[in-house]
Amino acid sequence: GRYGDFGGKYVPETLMAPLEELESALDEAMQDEDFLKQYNEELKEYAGRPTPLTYADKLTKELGGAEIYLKREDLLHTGAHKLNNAIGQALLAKRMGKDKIIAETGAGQHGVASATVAAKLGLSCKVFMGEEDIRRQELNVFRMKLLGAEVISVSSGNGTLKDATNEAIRYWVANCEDHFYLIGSVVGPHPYPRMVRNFQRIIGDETKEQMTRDIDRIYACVGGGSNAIGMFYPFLEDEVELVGIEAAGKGVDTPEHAATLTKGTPGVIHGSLTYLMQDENGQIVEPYSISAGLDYPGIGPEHANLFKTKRVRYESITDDEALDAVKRMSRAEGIIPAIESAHAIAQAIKEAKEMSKDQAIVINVSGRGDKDMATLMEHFTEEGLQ
Amino acid sequence: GRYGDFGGKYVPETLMAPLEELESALDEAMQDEDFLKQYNEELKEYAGRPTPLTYADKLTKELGGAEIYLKREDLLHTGAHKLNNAIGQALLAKRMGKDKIIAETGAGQHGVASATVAAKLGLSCKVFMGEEDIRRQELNVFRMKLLGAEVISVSSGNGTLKDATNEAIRYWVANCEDHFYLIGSVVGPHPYPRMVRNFQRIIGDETKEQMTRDIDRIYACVGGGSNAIGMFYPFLEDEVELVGIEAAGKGVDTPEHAATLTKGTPGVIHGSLTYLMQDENGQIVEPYSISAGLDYPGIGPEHANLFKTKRVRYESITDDEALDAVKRMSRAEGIIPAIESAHAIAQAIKEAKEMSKDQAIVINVSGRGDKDMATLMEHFTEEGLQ
Amino acid sequence: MMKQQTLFQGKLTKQKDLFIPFIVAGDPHPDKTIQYALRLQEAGADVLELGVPYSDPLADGPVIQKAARRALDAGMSLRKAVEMVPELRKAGLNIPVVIFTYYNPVLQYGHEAFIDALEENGVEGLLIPDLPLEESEDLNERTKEKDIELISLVAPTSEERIKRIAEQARGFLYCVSSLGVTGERKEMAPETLSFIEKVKEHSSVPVAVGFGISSNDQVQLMRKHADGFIIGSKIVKLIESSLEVEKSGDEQEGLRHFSDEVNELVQA
Amino acid sequence: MMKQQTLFQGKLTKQKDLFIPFIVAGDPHPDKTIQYALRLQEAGADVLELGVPYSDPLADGPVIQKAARRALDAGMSLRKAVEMVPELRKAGLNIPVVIFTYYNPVLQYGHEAFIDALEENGVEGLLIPDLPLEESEDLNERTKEKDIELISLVAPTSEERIKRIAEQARGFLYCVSSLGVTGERKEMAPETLSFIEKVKEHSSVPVAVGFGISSNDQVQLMRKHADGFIIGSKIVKLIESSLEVEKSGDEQEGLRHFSDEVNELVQA
Repeated sequence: GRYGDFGGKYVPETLMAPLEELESALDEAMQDEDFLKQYNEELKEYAGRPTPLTYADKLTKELGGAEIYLKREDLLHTGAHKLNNAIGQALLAKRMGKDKIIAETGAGQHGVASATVAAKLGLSCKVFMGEEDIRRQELNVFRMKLLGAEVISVSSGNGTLKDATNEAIRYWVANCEDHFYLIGSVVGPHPYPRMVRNFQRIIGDETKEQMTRDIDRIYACVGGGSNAIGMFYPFLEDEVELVGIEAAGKGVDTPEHAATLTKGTPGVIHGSLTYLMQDENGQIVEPYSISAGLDYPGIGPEHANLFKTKRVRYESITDDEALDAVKRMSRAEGIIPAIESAHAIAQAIKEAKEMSKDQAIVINVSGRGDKDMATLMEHFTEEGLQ
Repeated sequence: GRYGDFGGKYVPETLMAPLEELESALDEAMQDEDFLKQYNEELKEYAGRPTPLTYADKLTKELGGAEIYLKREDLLHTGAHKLNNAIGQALLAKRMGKDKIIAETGAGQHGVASATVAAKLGLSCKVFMGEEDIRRQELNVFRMKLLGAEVISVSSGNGTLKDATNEAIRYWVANCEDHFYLIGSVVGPHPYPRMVRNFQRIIGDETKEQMTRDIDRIYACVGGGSNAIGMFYPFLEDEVELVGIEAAGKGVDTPEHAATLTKGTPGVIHGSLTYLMQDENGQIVEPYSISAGLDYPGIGPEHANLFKTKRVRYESITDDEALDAVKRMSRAEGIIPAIESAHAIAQAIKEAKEMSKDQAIVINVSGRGDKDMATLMEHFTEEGLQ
Repeated sequence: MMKQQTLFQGKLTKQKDLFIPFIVAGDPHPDKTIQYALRLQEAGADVLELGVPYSDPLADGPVIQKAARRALDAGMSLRKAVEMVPELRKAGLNIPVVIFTYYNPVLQYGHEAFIDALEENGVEGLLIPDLPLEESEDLNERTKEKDIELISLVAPTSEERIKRIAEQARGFLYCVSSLGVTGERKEMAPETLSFIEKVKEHSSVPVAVGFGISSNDQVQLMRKHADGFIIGSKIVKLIESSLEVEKSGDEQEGLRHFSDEVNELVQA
Repeated sequence: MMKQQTLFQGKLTKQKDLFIPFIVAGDPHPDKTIQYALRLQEAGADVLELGVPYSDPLADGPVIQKAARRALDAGMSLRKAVEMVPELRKAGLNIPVVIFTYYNPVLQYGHEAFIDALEENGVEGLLIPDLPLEESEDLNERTKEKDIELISLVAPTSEERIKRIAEQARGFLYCVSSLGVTGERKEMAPETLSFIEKVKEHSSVPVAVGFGISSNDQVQLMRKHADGFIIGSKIVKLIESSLEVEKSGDEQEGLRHFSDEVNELVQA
């Protein structure tokens, strides 16, 4: 359960046996042809895989550098890559005979994905969400309820994702015998980071199959890091540069950012040893990003290792740069990306123009921007749209 | 340009030549391998085709009747079938050397689709939208602007779709030499109904290919009727029952509905002879439906003919029935459909349970429900979601 | 081309210099329409285009849309507009009247009944702006039988259609001077004159130019180059301003104001 | 199994009937912590669990979360909590003290420096609720070297892990009586007693039961079936209510109230 120095299982004893049970169930499932077949069928016939690889011809021409390809996770059912993992874990839950799932959510994307698969597979679903996030993401809360999930308001801490995750873990501790905890990113105690990577690597596997030419660089945004690991993992052994992009918020030199690798230090969060944002006493610090999907104080332990071993280069992009990238991608390609994904786009735009025309890059468009309309409307004035 | 008694070109003389030009350009394009290849490539690599055909196993089990399959146009880029047509017409506009497109929109879905392809293909785009609709659909207005389109507020009439269409036609009359009018449904003067059908029949063609067993009935909602024609057309010669569902609004016995075929009479609207909702003096009457995509006072002329020849059966579904179907589909399958599509779902639910288990039906889920969240939130109380 | 005699039943003694004003029947109410029609006749109108208000007038700009709205609110309809013609006659109107209506109300009326009504009420002409040649066969036959002129339009985009339309034209040929809907235009495109020439070449009936004529300068130009001119939006605007004058004075003053303005607009 | 002598440096004269209260260091401020600790000793506490407040306490319920919040707001930290122990001694506390802390602050402190600090400040035990056996090797070694007891936990889910954990247990074995986080529970599941039996079978150190003990009835039950009982949330609640009493009276009255309530809770 380690990635170099990182990972592990830093959890209350109560969870150790459930995690062991989960690990062996996962190992069995990943060897089971029927399970993999069902997973792949749901992805294809329900979720809409394969997602296209779109050549961004206008953006490529505008920048005049490397050819730019977009992996279109924004077209997946429920609007982001999150569903790949939710389907995988929910099928596993069912296989383990657990018909109650719990999930944490920040902006609500993983909550919606969890509520969706719960509906589809006939499981009950409780989603833990910070009370502040519930206020900010009214629409996604309604969506989860419409899908039949129960949304549980978390008032501890600042009422955001970190606290919702704490509370989900606490609930799981109390109910681990018949509940399956469906974590939304490559975080948490072993075997979660590995499991979520297993269920997200379809992104990179497909990309490999779809690309008809060599790729020089791949870009993906990193909050917890599931879309990035999903994209990077199948390329780790290949000669391709991998770039993960964190949220620099209002700037990595201000206190308001979520650039965990750039500015954080190793520590334990949500059961895993990784990089995180903390004060000198080891108290976890609340991160900030305009993108609700990136403002997580930790990061998946595999990313921590890829950072330390320098296999992946990590950069950071500010709120403003990301918002500009939303507008640019919308106008160049008719694709309104999620603000999360726009972080990867912004970095790619910076670099693509410096690259030569015979090079090629892939950007993982991890989700669509529909969920961000309120934020974007607040930001872009009438003149900003001229 | 006729479908039985219906169709034709009832337009000012100024538009006759542009329509003839369009017709011959369309005929040429549809014979041109390169054009068709480009159209199909954009659908696949940009828009996300083929869309899945999902077996709704839980809904099927709940109802205990025919097997239910869902054609997933909700997974198409921008969230509805509208893009199929917008891509086709925009490619044609480009082929004709017209780099300015205009479009009408009601709820904004076709406007967003038009703005999207305009961005993608490098065309300028003006979207005509009623001022009342602009007020109601603030989010889609912003989306279009973000995509770089100009949204033109129409204050004539009641400021809704009918008036936006009138105004788009007027603008086209004045600017037909260098503008391409991208109509969003199988309405308008010849050759629009045929052209839009050509660009939407991919829905039915794919369904035919994807179904591994016989289909007994197919359901699709009908406003202007493009998703329905797209689904039905490839099946017209087959032994399968086709059911189009109109919006009964608050009931077909009230003045507030949009059930054009059920309650309308033949007449001319937007250049085409078809059924429409009108008073005894031939003045067009404002329709009503909770679904902004269905409250159009006319209907595609081919539907008028399919209705008169009885090849397609047309039914109507009230607001309340459609809303119930949204909830039911969300909870049974984890798919939140557009309220438009929910009309088709509601009718299918009524009928599927009366059918035998060895029969099969397909419902065209023409769009996703994300755009309808505000309406749904208004409707469903906290108890309604228990 | 030498213009043939039209069927305007002898009421039209000239084939040139035709002043054809357009008003919306019932704007702002039926009695007023009669007053304005008479004033236009006084001002030298040769043919009156009596517009039937419609909910969805595709070919009209905002001025006529608004007039149609006023007339619809006053209860006007195709039937009532046609039945207004005998009243116009009674009040002294003797120039030919052309009913201008969109097609849908005609369809609802029924072709036969409608043409019968035109005949019974002594209407000389019919103009349907959204019924192009290709869709007008039946009405063309029926109007011919009843000696009613079905007026055709040609537009700058008509190109090779011009010849076909012009050769079949009856009454007068409505030449749309520029692209777009009805409404005032500040300037007249230079192509317009060559377009009018081309139309005149093929037309066997007088060629009247409309869409956008709103100043005496433009009227002068049309007197010189075309066989007639149609003024719609500008006349409707003058009605609007006469109604404004009425508000602050009396009805007669409003009508006097209307007459003065029309005279100034069309003076030779 | 006969229990072995623990390393609580002779301060712990008994191996049964252990009363182990938990308080949060610095709740609501450091001076008060000393007062409560002394009152708990008076009430018969055998070991004091001194909790270090943490921003993200995964194993704690709302009562202790709130206490941690109060303590953090008062500036408490792992370092200060450890440094508070000599002050507790000075004030008269002589029972063994176990520092209860989540792992991340320890990691930031540094294993070596932290264990040195525990030794220097005379801390007898350490309990890290999110550091299971598998992750505790280094700290296990280091604490052994310094004669500090690293307390282990077993839970109802531990099953085959029970034996492994119990055999390595030091100081006392913290037996989590039920699933879930800390906090009062009205009832005790019937499985709990058989679970405790099983744990006792394998444990070479006293087995103390915690999580949810909040009434004298439960205390009686634990006195009978386990070697000790840990009370956390309930004690923290009694602190809260003593603070309420203080508001309407004086500090002594609040502390008296606290003592009375604790005595009532743990009386034999």
